[in-house]
Amino acid sequence: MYFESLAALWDMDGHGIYVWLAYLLTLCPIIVMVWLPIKRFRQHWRWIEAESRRSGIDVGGAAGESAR
Amino acid sequence: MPASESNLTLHGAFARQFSRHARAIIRSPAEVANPLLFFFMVITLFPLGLGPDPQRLAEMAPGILWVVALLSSLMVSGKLFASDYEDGSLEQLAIAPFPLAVLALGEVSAYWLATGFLLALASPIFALMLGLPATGIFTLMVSLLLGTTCLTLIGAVGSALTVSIRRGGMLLSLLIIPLNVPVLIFGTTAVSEAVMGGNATSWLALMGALALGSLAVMPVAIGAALRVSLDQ
Amino acid sequence: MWTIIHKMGSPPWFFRFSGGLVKWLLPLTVCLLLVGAVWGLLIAPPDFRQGNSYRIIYIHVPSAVVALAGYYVMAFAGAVSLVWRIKMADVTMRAVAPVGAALTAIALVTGAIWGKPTWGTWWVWDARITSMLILLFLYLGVVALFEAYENKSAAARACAVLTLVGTVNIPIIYKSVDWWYSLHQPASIKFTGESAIDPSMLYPLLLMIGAFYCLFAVTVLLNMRAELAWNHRDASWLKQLVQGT
Amino acid sequence: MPLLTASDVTIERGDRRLLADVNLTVSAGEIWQLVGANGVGKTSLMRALAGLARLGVEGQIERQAELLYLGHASALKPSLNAMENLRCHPACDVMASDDDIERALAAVSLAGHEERPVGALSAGQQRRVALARLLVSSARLWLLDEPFTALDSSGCDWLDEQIQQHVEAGGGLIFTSHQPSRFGSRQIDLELARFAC
Repeated sequence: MYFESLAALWDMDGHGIYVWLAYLLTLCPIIVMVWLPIKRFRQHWRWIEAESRRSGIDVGGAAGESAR
Repeated sequence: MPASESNLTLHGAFARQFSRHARAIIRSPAEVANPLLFFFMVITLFPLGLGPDPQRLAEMAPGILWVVALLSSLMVSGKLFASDYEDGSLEQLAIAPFPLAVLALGEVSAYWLATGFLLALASPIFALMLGLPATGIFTLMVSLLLGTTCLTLIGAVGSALTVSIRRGGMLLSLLIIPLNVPVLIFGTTAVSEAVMGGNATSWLALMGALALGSLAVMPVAIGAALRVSLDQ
Repeated sequence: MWTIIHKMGSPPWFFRFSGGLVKWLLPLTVCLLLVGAVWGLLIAPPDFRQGNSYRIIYIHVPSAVVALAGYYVMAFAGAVSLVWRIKMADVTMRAVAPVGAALTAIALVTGAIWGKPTWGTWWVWDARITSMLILLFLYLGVVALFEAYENKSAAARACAVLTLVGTVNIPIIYKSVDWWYSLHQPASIKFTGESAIDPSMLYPLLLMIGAFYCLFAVTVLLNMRAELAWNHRDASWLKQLVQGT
Repeated sequence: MPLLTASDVTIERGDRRLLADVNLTVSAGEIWQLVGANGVGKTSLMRALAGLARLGVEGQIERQAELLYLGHASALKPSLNAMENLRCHPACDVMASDDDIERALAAVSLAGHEERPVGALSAGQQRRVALARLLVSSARLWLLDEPFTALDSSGCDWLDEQIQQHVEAGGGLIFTSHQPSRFGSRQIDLELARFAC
């Protein structure tokens, strides 16, 4: 570990604010980039589940039109 | 009975498409005057904004002239295919027994003559307004001639992509401004090199290469983009 | 080879294949990012000239590299969609555009933050940063064009044309911005110079670049799966899959 | 020798399927009329047959002859006069001479209007200028979408006559119209081809 103590790690000889800010502003978009499609996928998955349970028999064509 | 066997060659179709649009543009002089007026008005804004000090204006003249040239080509290319799309002649263009790229190029070159070429001819007036030293004026005209070719072609690709979208104007500038950056850089550098007495020919050669490259590549993209817009 | 492309092109096969892939790729990406960040932040030595602010390189350079690679991935998908009319290529293109735009934005933000301690200003018109900014506009142009079309398959073809034209222009843009920068600025320290990086800094950087490539792949696959789930919501193969599990 | 062969053509609009498995072969001397209510997909099929629409269109469409397509829009530049519009019409595959064009305009009884800008003509007259193209082009396959709209009775008779002559001279034609079939044209009722949805 290059830094002696946690305080030194946080301060990084004065540059800490920039480094940690940069890493934070990278971490947040990455979390959103990964989490958003998973949420959308689950939404669609649950919608299909509800759709097939509700309709039971296979309703052809544009059943999903209303939900677009 | 059909008049006669098809006797139309490719360059005949190109010339026909060119003359069709040249006539349409001549018939509506506003189409020609607008970009020049726009250029004229925006050029007068800069001294108001930056102060009348001639020395400072002269130093920034190449950049100002080229940025305004880019903006005026942006304004014009929005209307390039719009009228053809509405009156249905774009459909006919796509069905014509000739490559769409060549016919579209005929149309775009008519537009270039009416906008880019005239801009290059009129540019000495605007250069003198900003106090651009005389050594740079000739280079400015040549760089504008080559540059507006690229700008019009890239603008045509943007126009072809957004012609079927209702309010495509704003989107058009977002699409093509990044693509126009190299032309702006080369043009401005060529003129400022000429003003400083350096050799501008290398930069003009680069612009010539860019212009020829665009002439070769862009019509194909325009043709593909027009087919996509017609496919709505 | 041809059967691979054919299989890749069929949504049911790709849906199952990407499901399995994401299961192990996502955890791998997370741990790669963690190891790379810890290595870059804690273990690697600071740069003797720039001090600790140099540690931002471990996120700035990878995001810039992958963002540019992402544009070429999008162009390739566009070409496949234009030439072979494979629907999966349209879905790929639509999935890559926002990810690429986000990575370019990350590269710009981290570059700006890095510029503050090094040059004292938040925004510096360095060649690399300016080219990144133009790449961001190219990405935003593709995303905006896609949203502007109602008919989504026509949108995909329009974006394919735009991306291919953009790909032809990117090298020219990068070169012209470099010349523009070197002309107006005496060659001060090159921002992310190709100067030989000391191995103790090079390995974490390479690891982070690998991590960002995995991140790119995972987010694109996730986007594609979400898109496929919606596009094929009425398809029987998907309903069986949903009822099956 | 067929002029146009379309085999199991399916047309989708958005994710709704408009038409399914349309089969059609137009050979020389045949007149086809597409019949169906509004919105059944007549224009979409015509555009697909003309090669304008490829998205959402499956199936094989081959055109073995030069094509003349007349859509709802008459493809005329309002600022140009009738002569110029016909001389440099984008899709016309023939470099027509001026007296060919004059004869064509006279045939559609627009004799005095050659020099006036097309924008100044009435909708019916503009439609006639567009139809005058039929006389100037050497295309053997005609695709006319609603050619009879905005035409008065004399215009319709003239168009019938042109269609007869074209077919006798070995041309082929598909057209859409709401008026009942005027001559022995074979009909495709698109209602049958509509996908039950």
